[in-house]
Amino acid sequence: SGTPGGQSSRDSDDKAIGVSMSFVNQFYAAAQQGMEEEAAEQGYELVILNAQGNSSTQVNHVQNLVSQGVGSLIFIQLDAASGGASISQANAAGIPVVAVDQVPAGGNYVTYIGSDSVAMARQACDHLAELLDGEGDIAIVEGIPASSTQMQRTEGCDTSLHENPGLDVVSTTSADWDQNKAVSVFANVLTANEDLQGVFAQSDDMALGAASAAESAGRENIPIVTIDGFPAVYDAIEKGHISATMSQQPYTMGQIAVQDAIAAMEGTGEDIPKEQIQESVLVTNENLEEARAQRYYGTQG
Amino acid sequence: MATSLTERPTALPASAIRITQVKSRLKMLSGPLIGLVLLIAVMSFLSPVFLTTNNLINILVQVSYIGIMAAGATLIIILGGIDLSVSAVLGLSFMVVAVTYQNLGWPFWICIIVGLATGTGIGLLNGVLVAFGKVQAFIATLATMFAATGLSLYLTNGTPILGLPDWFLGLSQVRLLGVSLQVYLMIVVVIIAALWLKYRPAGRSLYAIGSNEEVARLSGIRVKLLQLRVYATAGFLAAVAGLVVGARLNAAQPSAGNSSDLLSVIAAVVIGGASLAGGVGSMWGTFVGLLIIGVLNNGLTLLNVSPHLQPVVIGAVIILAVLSDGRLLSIFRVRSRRQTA
Amino acid sequence: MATSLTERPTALPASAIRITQVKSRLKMLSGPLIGLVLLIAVMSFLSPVFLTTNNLINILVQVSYIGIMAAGATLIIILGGIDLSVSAVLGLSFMVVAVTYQNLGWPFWICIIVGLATGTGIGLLNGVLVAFGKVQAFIATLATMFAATGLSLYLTNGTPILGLPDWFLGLSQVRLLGVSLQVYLMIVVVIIAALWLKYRPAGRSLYAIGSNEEVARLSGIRVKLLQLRVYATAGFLAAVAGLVVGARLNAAQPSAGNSSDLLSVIAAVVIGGASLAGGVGSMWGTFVGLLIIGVLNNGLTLLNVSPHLQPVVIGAVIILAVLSDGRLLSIFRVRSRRQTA
Amino acid sequence: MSEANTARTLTGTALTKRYGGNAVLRAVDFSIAAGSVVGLIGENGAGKSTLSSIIAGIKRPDDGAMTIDDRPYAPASPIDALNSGVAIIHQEIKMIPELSVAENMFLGRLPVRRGRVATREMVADARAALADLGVTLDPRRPVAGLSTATQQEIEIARAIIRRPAFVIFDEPSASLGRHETERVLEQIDLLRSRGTGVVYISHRLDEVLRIADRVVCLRDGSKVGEWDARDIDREGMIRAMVGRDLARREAPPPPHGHEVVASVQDLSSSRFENITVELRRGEILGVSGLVGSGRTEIVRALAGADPFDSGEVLVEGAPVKIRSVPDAISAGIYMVPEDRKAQGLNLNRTSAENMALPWESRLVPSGFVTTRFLDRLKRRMASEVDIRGDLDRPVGLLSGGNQQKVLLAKWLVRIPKVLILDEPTRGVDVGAKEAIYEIIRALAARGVAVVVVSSELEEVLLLSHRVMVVAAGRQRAILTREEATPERVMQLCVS
Ligand SMILES: Nc1ncnc2c1ncn2[C@@H]1O[C@H](COP(=O)(O)OP(=O)(O)OP(=O)(O)O)[C@@H](O)[C@H]1O
Ligand SMILES: Nc1ncnc2c1ncn2[C@@H]1O[C@H](COP(=O)(O)OP(=O)(O)OP(=O)(O)O)[C@@H](O)[C@H]1O
Ligand SMILES: [Mg+2]
Ligand SMILES: [Mg+2]
Repeated sequence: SGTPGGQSSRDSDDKAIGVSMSFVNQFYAAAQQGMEEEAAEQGYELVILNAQGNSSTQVNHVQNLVSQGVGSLIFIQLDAASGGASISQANAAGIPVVAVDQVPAGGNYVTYIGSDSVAMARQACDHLAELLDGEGDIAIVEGIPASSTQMQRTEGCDTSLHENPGLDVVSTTSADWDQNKAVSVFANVLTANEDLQGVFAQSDDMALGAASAAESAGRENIPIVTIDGFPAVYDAIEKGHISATMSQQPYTMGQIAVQDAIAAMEGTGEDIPKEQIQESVLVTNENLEEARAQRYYGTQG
Repeated sequence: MATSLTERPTALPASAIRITQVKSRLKMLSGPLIGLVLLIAVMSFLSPVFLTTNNLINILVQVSYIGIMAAGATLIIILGGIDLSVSAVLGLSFMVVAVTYQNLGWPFWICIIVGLATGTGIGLLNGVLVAFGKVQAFIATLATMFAATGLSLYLTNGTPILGLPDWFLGLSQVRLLGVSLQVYLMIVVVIIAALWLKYRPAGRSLYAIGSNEEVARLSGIRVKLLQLRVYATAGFLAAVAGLVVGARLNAAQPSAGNSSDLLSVIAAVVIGGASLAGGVGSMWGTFVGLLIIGVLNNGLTLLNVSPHLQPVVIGAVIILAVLSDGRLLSIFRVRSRRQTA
Repeated sequence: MATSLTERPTALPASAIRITQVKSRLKMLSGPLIGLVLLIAVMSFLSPVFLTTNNLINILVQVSYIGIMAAGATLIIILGGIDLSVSAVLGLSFMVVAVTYQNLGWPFWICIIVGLATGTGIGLLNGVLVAFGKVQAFIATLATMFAATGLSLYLTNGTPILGLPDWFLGLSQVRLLGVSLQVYLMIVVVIIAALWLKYRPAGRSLYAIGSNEEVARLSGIRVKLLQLRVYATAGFLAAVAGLVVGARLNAAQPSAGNSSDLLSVIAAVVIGGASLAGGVGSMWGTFVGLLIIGVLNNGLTLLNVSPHLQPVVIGAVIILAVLSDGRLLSIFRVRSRRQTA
Repeated sequence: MSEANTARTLTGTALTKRYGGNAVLRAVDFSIAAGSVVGLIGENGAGKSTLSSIIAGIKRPDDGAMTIDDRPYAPASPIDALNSGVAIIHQEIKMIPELSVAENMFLGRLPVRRGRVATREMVADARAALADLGVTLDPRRPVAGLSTATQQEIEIARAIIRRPAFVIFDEPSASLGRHETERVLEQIDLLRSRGTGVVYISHRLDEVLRIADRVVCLRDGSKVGEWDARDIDREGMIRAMVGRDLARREAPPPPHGHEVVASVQDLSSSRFENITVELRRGEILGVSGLVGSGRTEIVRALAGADPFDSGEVLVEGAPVKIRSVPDAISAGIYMVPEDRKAQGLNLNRTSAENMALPWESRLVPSGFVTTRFLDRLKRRMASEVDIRGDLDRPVGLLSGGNQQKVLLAKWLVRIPKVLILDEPTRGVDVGAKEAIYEIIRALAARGVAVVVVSSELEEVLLLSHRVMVVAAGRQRAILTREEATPERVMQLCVS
């Protein structure tokens, strides 16, 4: 990895690929790595911008990318508001958009590459229901309220909970995607709920935090199910601290995104499918080694 | 008896005084202004697209909502206060607009009024807490910041509201002479605030209050009333900024009021020469500070600096922009000393 | 020696003076302290598990890293400054520990020293900018905040670093009398800072500097040196807090040290009675403020308040905690007036 | 305001003010008649400022009532008072440095024309009012950077610009030189002739005798005398203020030794040059000069408060490097600065804390400042310097004179080799002034070399063994006590 772009081996009049994302965790680091390595291989320059959780900033970033004339845009939507406004700017300038991770809230895009967040969350909660034989008190640890990811993962799990009426959500809290905050929040959840039997953490960072809180409370046998598939969670699954995660493939997504972005800007992208849902894998202690071998998170994995 | 010997200092001629005034005004601004000019020079040199009309307009567009909030923040900071709630109020007040429009189906212009009233109301609450509750401004506005953030999430349970009337989106989309309306709105707000601060008795009094509240009170300035007015104005302007953001995003996002916006707002004011101790600051300075932030954010994306290194560069440039003042001053000082010697 | 020509005023008896002192100290604290007591009472009433030993220890554990940073922030705020960089420094300095350990393979205790030196160094940079560069503390520390945030992302390109020595994790896992070591660390830091502030000449002179820097300077206090020391101390303590967080997570997260931690740190100090104008504040007050924040966050989760409403409640409680001061005082005042009448 | 201007008499009956149980004003009857000047005298803390604050609507009496021409007068604020035709010139200068001179003069009632502040009219009015006082100053410049004397004149112009019926001058001359004071007195003559009722407060009794028609004396909050000015003399006033006779010591200072304690050689900076002087053990050196001549700058450089460019300072024969205040303190050179509010004391902290501030790091052997240390220091200083007031309360609550004594006590905790006093008796009553003189003489007798900078020439001549005259940053001469006649010094000052 390292700094993106710059030392392109191709003609300098080749247009750069703009990337707008909001960096919060390893998923994005892996996606970034996938993009950078693919771009370096193909000899294209990447301009990566981090909106740092601010919707208006993301819109500004896309505007800047458009005005500096990038050839195509890889877009990871922060939330519905920033999505529509950003993509319509790119559309207006005729810049092809490759959406990653999130389906944009509006505008036209060449393709969407991502995991089905709603389905992943549903599968994760289904797995939790399975572990608990469809019955018991569970807690949900949510991400930053109102971010797209938080809402989809909430929606997916809600569907599953609807089908598993035996599961009783006794606590819903937010730890803002933050591991450290999750330790505190979940320690309090454990205190309040003596009979807690299962946990759905909406991201791996928060699951890791919840696991260490459970460990300090001496209640590490509570099953924790989560989403993302960070390498650290694989280790935790191995140690039995976390039961399962829905592994995504950010590195591959990054690679595909760059390939498609190049194709779209060179005008060879007609046959790119509109939707490229990447398989997400339920990783438990049973299939841990296979999952590791896949290196979903690039060299980090 | 007490014989003392004193003599009038020789009075300076009026022209000399005028020069001193201009100088002292320049001094106050020189840091940020020179910082801005240097920044623009460097950016133009490094990036071929930086100095295009389009890009310069973009910069104005991108800072417009920050600028509207910063106008209010300038008043509050000169007054000796601080408002941490502005960006949260931005989020909440536009959420109120969208909810009354979409969920209650009210005519949109009424929703706008309700939204502006919400912002003004929270500002007023800040003012009441500060002026009558004697709560430190930092705490009072921290509390309303939390409350506003929570309420805007609570209103729709976190779901964004999409779809606003087309005519409203014009605020962001309609252009006059190639510049979108929101920029004019920001400029009008800044100019009105600047004129108010410079020419209205109430505006002048802010400096007195910020510099020494007791003296201001003894001089007959209605300190509390002014505090109320200024905090309410800041709340109102945050709601106006909310409209700008809403029109731009064509959506009301519960997480819209972001703490990084808050930092940009305060940074613009402080980089522009205002002191958080109160009594010092100007709208013009704030505008320069605002442009520094805008140019910096825009320029760094144009230069393709690694996203992780961008904050490092921003930090360094802010310091340089502010320090260029000190250095410049010391050069002046050495010179004038030599001349007197 | 010096003969005086006027007669002695009647001195108050020592006991009366002591009572006045105690009263004035109580007054300063009464707001937050009463707020805390009320909060605890309400929480105990609403939640059966709140008052369990285990939960109370949890609260202390949860605020320990905030408390360590707040000790430094108290010193800075009394001095009349502010430090926005602490939480970013927390993140960066532990990132440095982890990188030197994992990527360079240095012995862990050396890595710890390097990490602490990083934090101290950034604090020192803040101090130099404030004391010698004459940059407003808000701007100087805003800049280093940006820089530190960026650098800790840059160091590993955003990836967390996992795997630290077991003995180090003991900081979070080992318990003495049921309480984990990090809590003792926090308490030791707070006590040392409190003693320094109360009994050491340097600590005591912070109040003088915060009240009036010129008076302090003319009294022979080395103002700049102290500013350097205090900012460096705050940076060092942020690095110590980084160790606590690192031991807790068994990882170095580039996103550790976010702005909500920063707000908690400053809020603890200010709720505890310190004034951002400088010259006022105490370590004991900060500790009370810290507990208010800790109890509030803990209690709201125990009560399963919706995450969307939590900020609203937090905002309201902060205001009530601070206001309870004013009300209480006015009750006292009415009473004592009646007694004199 | 024209209506207010016709008022004839303001009377206060049984005015009483208490702070937490102790009365600072006890049933004082007071009246001001149109076209006359009341001189209000009393020791520091007697209640003069409290009484004037009540009349001017800044404070409210706990008891008693006031009338103007038999109509009740109970101002709720200074603005109320102004609207009833009562203005005050505060003892403490209250200005906003960032605003212009004109804006400061019109603060709280800025004139408006067509929606904006009528700057031109305001500036013209301000200029005219200042010119009346003989001050030429551009009213558009900010107040920041103006000397205390000029600010005091602006305060006066600001008060009388509305042509009030009654004006209270609370120690206007404390920071003025002779010329400025004379101009103020002339202005008061003018006001009187126009039918204004004036209250004039001052510790300079000769001024009071010069201007007042009647004299009122307060002691410990009670009125202890009221005379026609023709029927009272200086000694009578002092007796009334202090409660007994006060011997004035015109005696020469105690003889000094020959040993040189400190010597200053060719000290120069951008504001002064080539200051060379030797200070002997027990010698009192007076420094005289016009306002703005650079006296303060010279002594500040000597005390390490400001940097100097060249020159050398030797203490007891050995050269010392003075780059900061701590350097000067270790060399045994202490300075009592001229502005006690901005440079001398932390007003919101207690007197005891203020006195201990420089010494906590220097006199505490264990390195830990204990309550015992503070208590002992406080008790010792209370016995050495008579301070009226609770030393455990914020020093800002003390009267001006007592604050000055706290400031002096702060620098007497440890006996210096050289003590620099810049305007040591500013705003101090006759009794306290004599006390401070005694302290200075006693220090000299103990071998301390004392440098006294003062705008009161009489004070300099009374105290000093030798007088250094400074003009435009240059040392004009050092006169012996015999040579230093008022005429000679004045001549050198303006040379
Ligand atoms: N706010 C206050 N709280 C408590 N005591 C006060 C307060 N203001 C004044 N005092 C006390 O009231 C007394 C009278 O003070 P005042 O300022 O009227 O004296 P003064 O005669 O003007 O003295 P000076 O000549 O030094 O100016 C003093 O003892 C002072 O300490
Ligand atoms: N050029 C200047 N700009 C701003 N302030 C000045 C300037 N010159 C002098 N002053 C201020 O005017 C005041 C008087 O000047 P200075 O201290 O040199 O004279 P001084 O002889 O000590 O007079 P005094 O003590 O009677 O005021 C000081 O407070 C000083 O700071
Ligand atoms: Mg007085
Ligand atoms: Mg002077």
